[in-house]
Amino acid sequence: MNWLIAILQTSLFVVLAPLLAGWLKMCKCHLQNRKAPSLLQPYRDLLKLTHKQPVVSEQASWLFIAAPYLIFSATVLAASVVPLIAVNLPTSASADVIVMVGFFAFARFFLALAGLDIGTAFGGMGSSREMTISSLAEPAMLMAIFTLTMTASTTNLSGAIAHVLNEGLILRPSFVFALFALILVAIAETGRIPVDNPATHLELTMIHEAMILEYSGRHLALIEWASQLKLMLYGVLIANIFFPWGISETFGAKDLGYGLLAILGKLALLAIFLAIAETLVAKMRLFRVQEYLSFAYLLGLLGMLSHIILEASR
Amino acid sequence: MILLSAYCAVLLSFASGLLALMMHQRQNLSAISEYGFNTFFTRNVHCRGWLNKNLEERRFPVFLKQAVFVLLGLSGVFAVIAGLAVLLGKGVITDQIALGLPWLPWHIRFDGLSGFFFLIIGIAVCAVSLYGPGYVRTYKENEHPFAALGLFTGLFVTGMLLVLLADDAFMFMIAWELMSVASYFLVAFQHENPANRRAAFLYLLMAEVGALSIILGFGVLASFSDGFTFDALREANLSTTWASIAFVLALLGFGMKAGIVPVHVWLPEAHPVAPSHISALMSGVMLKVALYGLIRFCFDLLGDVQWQWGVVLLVLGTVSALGGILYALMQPNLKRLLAYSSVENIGIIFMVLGLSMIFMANGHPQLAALGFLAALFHAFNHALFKNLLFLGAGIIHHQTHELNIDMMGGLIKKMPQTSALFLVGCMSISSLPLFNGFVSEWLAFQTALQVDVLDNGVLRSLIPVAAAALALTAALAAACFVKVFGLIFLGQARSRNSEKAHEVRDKGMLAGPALLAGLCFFIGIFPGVIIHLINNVSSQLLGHTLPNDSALGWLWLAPVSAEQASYSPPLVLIGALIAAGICYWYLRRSPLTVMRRAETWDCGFGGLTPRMQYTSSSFTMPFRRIFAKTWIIDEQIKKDLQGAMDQDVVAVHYQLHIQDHSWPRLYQPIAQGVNNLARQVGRIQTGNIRTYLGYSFATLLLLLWVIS
Amino acid sequence: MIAVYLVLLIPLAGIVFFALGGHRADRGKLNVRFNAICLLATIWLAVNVLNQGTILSDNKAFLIDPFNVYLIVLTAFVGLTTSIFSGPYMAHEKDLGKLTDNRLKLYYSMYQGFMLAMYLVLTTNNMGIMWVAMEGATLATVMLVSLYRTPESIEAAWKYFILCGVGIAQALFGTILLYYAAMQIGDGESSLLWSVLYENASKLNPEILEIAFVFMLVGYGTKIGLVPLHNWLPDAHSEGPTPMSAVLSGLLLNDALYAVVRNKMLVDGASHSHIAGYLMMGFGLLSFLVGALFLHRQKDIKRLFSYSSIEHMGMMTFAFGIGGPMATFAALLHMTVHSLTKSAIFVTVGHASQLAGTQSIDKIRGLIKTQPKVGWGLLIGTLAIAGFPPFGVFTSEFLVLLATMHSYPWLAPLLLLGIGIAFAGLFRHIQPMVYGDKPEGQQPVKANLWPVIIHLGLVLWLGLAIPEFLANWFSQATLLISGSTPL
Amino acid sequence: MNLEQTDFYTQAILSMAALVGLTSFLMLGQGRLLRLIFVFAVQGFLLTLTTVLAAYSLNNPHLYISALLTLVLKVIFIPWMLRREVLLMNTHRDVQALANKTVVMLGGASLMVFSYYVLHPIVQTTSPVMLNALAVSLSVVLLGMLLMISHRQAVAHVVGFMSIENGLFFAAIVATKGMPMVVELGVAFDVLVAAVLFGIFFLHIRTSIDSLDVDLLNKLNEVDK
Repeated sequence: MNWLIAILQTSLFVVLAPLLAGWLKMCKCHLQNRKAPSLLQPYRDLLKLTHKQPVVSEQASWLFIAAPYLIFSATVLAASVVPLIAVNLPTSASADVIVMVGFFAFARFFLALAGLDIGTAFGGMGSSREMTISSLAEPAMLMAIFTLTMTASTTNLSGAIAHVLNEGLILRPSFVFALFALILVAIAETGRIPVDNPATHLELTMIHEAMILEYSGRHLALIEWASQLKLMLYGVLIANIFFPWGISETFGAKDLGYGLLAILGKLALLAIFLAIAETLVAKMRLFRVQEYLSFAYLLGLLGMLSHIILEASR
Repeated sequence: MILLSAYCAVLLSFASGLLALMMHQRQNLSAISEYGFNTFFTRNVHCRGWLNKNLEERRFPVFLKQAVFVLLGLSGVFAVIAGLAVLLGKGVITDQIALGLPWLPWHIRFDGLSGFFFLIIGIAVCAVSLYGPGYVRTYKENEHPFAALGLFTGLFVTGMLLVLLADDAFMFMIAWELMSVASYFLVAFQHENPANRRAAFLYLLMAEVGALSIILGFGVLASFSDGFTFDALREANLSTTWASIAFVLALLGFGMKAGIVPVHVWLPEAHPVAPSHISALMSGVMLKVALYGLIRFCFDLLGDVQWQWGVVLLVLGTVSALGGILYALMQPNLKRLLAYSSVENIGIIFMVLGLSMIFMANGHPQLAALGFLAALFHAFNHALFKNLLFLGAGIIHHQTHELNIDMMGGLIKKMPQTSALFLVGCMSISSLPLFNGFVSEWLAFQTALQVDVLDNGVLRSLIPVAAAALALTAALAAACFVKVFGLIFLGQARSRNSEKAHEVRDKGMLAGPALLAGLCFFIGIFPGVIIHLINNVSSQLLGHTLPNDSALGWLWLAPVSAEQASYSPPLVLIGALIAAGICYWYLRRSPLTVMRRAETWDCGFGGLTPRMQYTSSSFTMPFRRIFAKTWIIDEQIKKDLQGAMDQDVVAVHYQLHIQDHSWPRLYQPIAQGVNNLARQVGRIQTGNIRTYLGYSFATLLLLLWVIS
Repeated sequence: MIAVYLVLLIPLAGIVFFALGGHRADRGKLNVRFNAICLLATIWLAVNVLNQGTILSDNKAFLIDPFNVYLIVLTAFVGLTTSIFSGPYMAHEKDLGKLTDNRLKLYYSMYQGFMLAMYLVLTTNNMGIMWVAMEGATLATVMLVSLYRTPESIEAAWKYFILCGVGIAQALFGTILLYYAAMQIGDGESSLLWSVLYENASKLNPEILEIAFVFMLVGYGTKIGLVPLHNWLPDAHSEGPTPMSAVLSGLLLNDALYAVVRNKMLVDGASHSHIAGYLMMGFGLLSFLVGALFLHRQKDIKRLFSYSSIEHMGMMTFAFGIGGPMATFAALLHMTVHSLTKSAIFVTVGHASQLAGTQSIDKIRGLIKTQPKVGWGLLIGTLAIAGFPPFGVFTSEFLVLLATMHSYPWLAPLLLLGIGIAFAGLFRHIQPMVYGDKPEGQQPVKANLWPVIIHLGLVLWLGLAIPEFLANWFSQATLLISGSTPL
Repeated sequence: MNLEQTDFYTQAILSMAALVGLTSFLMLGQGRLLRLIFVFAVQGFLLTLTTVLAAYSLNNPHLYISALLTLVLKVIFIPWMLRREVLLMNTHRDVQALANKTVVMLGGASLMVFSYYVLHPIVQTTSPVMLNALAVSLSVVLLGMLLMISHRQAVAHVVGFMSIENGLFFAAIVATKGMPMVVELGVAFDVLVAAVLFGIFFLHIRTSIDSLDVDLLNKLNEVDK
């Protein structure tokens, strides 16, 4: 039963991811006085891509073809770890937050390799930049997450969320720092403005898009889907860790329904904030990203220190 | 029985070395066999025919090389058996050999810790001896005599095994130096290259300094006890100050061998120039022996660890880990890169060991055992994947005659098996889930996160920072190995050599790495196997084990408690298979969407050439900018100008030299100091006999004055 | 007792034989035979001593105790192996036209003369005779140093002669003082006998003895090559024929140290100030460090190794100076392994310089590729002398270090520093010589490398395990010198 | 010490000591080789006299032999040989001006004082006469070294070397009534061989550097040029 719900939750994750992307795009369009595409447009894109005949470069090796599957499944596995509507699911026990970061690293590893596989300058450029940014983002992210896990004294996400939930509303300065750090990291990792622009194909600025330039058809669909999934995943992380209220602790249908509604609401709200931010802020130069990320790291560190000094001092 | 197999391992490796010496003794060997058959085995015609055939002029070298590696492999097998046996038997076996000083025979002690490292060495040696025969075939006998290579390989392995068995300071040092010297000769094996000679000199020099430091460390212990046996040294009753002095000396000595920043410089020089299977042993195994020495010295001989030592290890480890991987990132030479990455991994191990010490000294032996576990586990993993990668690098070098990764590319299509094995190595070392590297790194994080139990505020804030540095290290390692794999195997060939490369024909050369790759994956999925073994070590050494596998069974890894953290690699594997399977099935079901091959899109300019690809230096350019202070960067761009007013750029020359800071900061001043001092001292030898008489006269007067 | 006379008479016969024997082609082999018989005699002597303990001859002229008997055997052994090497070596030198037949005659005759002097130094019971023999050794070798008659060799020989002569004169003054001190307690002419002196050591006036010891130390120290009295040593080693360098380094220095240690035993018996030990430690450490630093600047391969001899003699002097059973044991062991290793190295060095036609380090290249045995011999020998296990030098250095740690821990870092510097100094020169491609036209030479193999084999054996009889021997000698044994 | 109270032998020994010391000083200040050799011969003769004196008064016949040896070697043979060399090589007209003669002489004088200072502990065991004799012989030894340090001619070095031997002999005779016979014969033999070797070396040095100036023998050094 528990396993079933876990699988269900994961599937829900996978299914809802394009919706979040659609909603985000919609909000952005409205903010920028453009006519918005339908909320379901991402689904249509994915469907269309899967039915197209993929064209693969002659230079490509098996790795290029295998990479999308690996990336997608790694991201799905990461998603399965994160509690969406309910905590205490068995999947989250099989892997904790560090493993989740590991899954991201796994996906990124293959994405970067795929970028290098064809042997074009763009692919290499994208891989190089992606690895740079992610290697700076990863410590910042772990710093933020460690703050939480040390508070909850567990690295299990569901355990941590349950801890916050049961503790009730306590204003922790460390959480404020951690939240901001995590948001900054999430923006960098999911390739949003101001770090990367998912809509651009201008060679000097693109990162994520540069790596997947050679993909088409179902391969492209998988990668796109995986990145939508990643966006949602970070959203859920922020929403459920810092504002866990509404998430279900039991597996009754009603509770689960409320959980679903709560997370949908929270994500919708987050997306609006993100859209506003993306509209207001301009993209940064590549080499300012390090400052941005070291700021995130600093926030994470401050969160950690304030946890140690202010909250858990003996 | 267990000890017997350990001895077998030692003797077999020694025998393999001696056998290699027979390379030029074909005549004598055949004479001996003739004599032997005539006198003893007159009837055994079959065997005789076989032997005679092998002793023929043409077949003999091949036969001998194989025989040498068979012996070496057997030694590895025995080492594995002995290691496993002693780990599972949980016993401590001691013995004495009547060698050494008259009042100090060689003391032998075989316990869990030695057993564990026996296991590491055994596996590595097995893989290497599978790989070796194919690899050494290309060496021309008159230029690179196999006798030297085989002899010193055998001695090298013998030395390492003996270090693990030693139970007194004297034998320990002998074995230790045997290991150093033998590997020195291996580094100098292809000595016609100046780089090899330089590396060998540096290596031997640092080995010597390190060994002296270790001797001094033992000396400190010995001056507080009566004797040099480890038993006596354990009894030594040291004040904290003296214990700390001993610790620092041991750290310097063992750290030098292990390659801790800033005393790591020999490592990236020496490892790349040795033959690849030797680099594999040096990087994969010898560094672990240094680690063994440190553990033996600190945890076993010194006994009461201080938390300050832990902090020292933690800081040094962090610096090494970050420094190592940042230096590795910049290297275009594959083996140099791997060597630097060894610095990184050793740094991680030291870091976790430091954590273990801190917990130990603060009275949390359970957590100390956790840290210890993580450290040993990572040591084990590093031995596996670094061996694998070096062997892979050897294959690549063997097939392309290149080590510069800017000259490779596209090998995945030419060498599919090698590339798959190498990919496993890269994934393990980048600590991606499902592979062994991840498990030990996960355990390291778990150890670091237990910081809450400590009372000391400095430690409580220092350790998380170290953990974040560990995260940065891991991410950089991933970037580094994306670069490695991407530039070597993916893309288009960047030189003629790699264009013409093909898969190795020798099955052994693939079997060795395949063994290691298989283990990497197996341990990544079932880490419990190794953890169980290490638990036996830590129960012997620290008196505590982990409470793992009680609540969740063998499937789960829950080092502290199931609530705090858990990881189940088999379930993750199943999940990944399901997810990948579903989408694969779903997407591939339609026959209409069969993949089509087409030319790469070239932005309409036409003709993508391999030179347009990213190179090592361009791949790492962002890192170079961000962490600019870490290196000494010498970047030169020269333009050849031509035409009216020198306006046309004909060619652009780009040069990039990246150097370690430790050279100009640490080593050159020392070298210069010694040279200066020598020059000053040289002035007393004036060549004038009257001056000399004056010295004699002055000495006499001085002494007479002193005496009265 | 006959053995002692045999040991002395055989080389004496050798001198006469070679001096009068006319021109013979097989002198090299005969030289080997003389030395071989002598070695047999010394072994016989050693067996006697091991069985019966200290032997004092009837007329009290000779005293053989465990300390000197082992040096006698060592001397005979190194003398033999070096003579094995010197046969083909000198023949080759003659073929090259560097030597005339007359000089070769002188060489062989003086080789035996030197051996005789060495045996006499070791066997005699009389301090005065010891001095005479020591001076005799200088006189025997001084002509050999200038054997090639090049300006440099004459310069070297002159310096050797004058410095050692003056030095040893001081030792004679010390001897006279000692004699004087001994006369104070009667006994007339026999007062110069070691056997008598040791018995009466505690009665001797310590202050006079200390002054005498200073003269002895400066005097014999010149021969040991202690800094700053060492200046003759590199010159003499580098300019003489290589077999001579081998025996100088392997034997003469040892015997001079033997003389100093004998005197130290006496001083220690008379006074309790340990001043002799401190002086030896100071000189030893200074020589050790300065010798190590000198290694870095050498351009001549034989000079290089002669400085290494200075360094090692310094180490031994230091160890004897520490006193105590372990340090003494270590020093004795070091004496043995150093002689063996250093003479082996000089053998390979001789061949290497014949190969390259020069002694200049910059011009000797690619030895391993040209003649693997010579190259490997030199390399392994250098490793051994630099104190790498499992060679015996390591064992002794290890023990010296530990003894130092035990008694004077603040000196141990200096010692280590010296070892490190010496190591770097040796290897920065050795590596380019042995490794690398061979220069155009470099041809192997005829060489007999058995001495090298035997010596290094023995050193290896001593490093791995000290055989029972040798250990007993050493510990008896240790007992004699330091008053207790490490066993 | 009261000189009047000592016997004739002691007085004679002390006078001899003074004379020997004086000859050493004379040698130290001597720039001309032939005169140097002459003074050396005189020193040798004084030594012979001392030996005879000792032999006579101590009734020690073997000292006569050593007196004879000294006479033959140090008074006749070596000076003759050196003189021959000097004349042969035509260096007898060379005058080597000592760089700072005064300093050297003063140094010599202070060496004498130093010798007394060093040997002072001997007074405890014996008469002050012995101290005087030993101190003089020590200072002869030291002055011999100083002679070698301050002079550049090889011949002067040989003279210095031999004068050191003289000092030693003096000490042996006065303090210990001569060494045992074997030793004395051995030492004499060594001196003889040394003298012969010196002769050979002069020839070699002469042929190789065309001079007997030891400062020119400086090819083997370790100093950076």
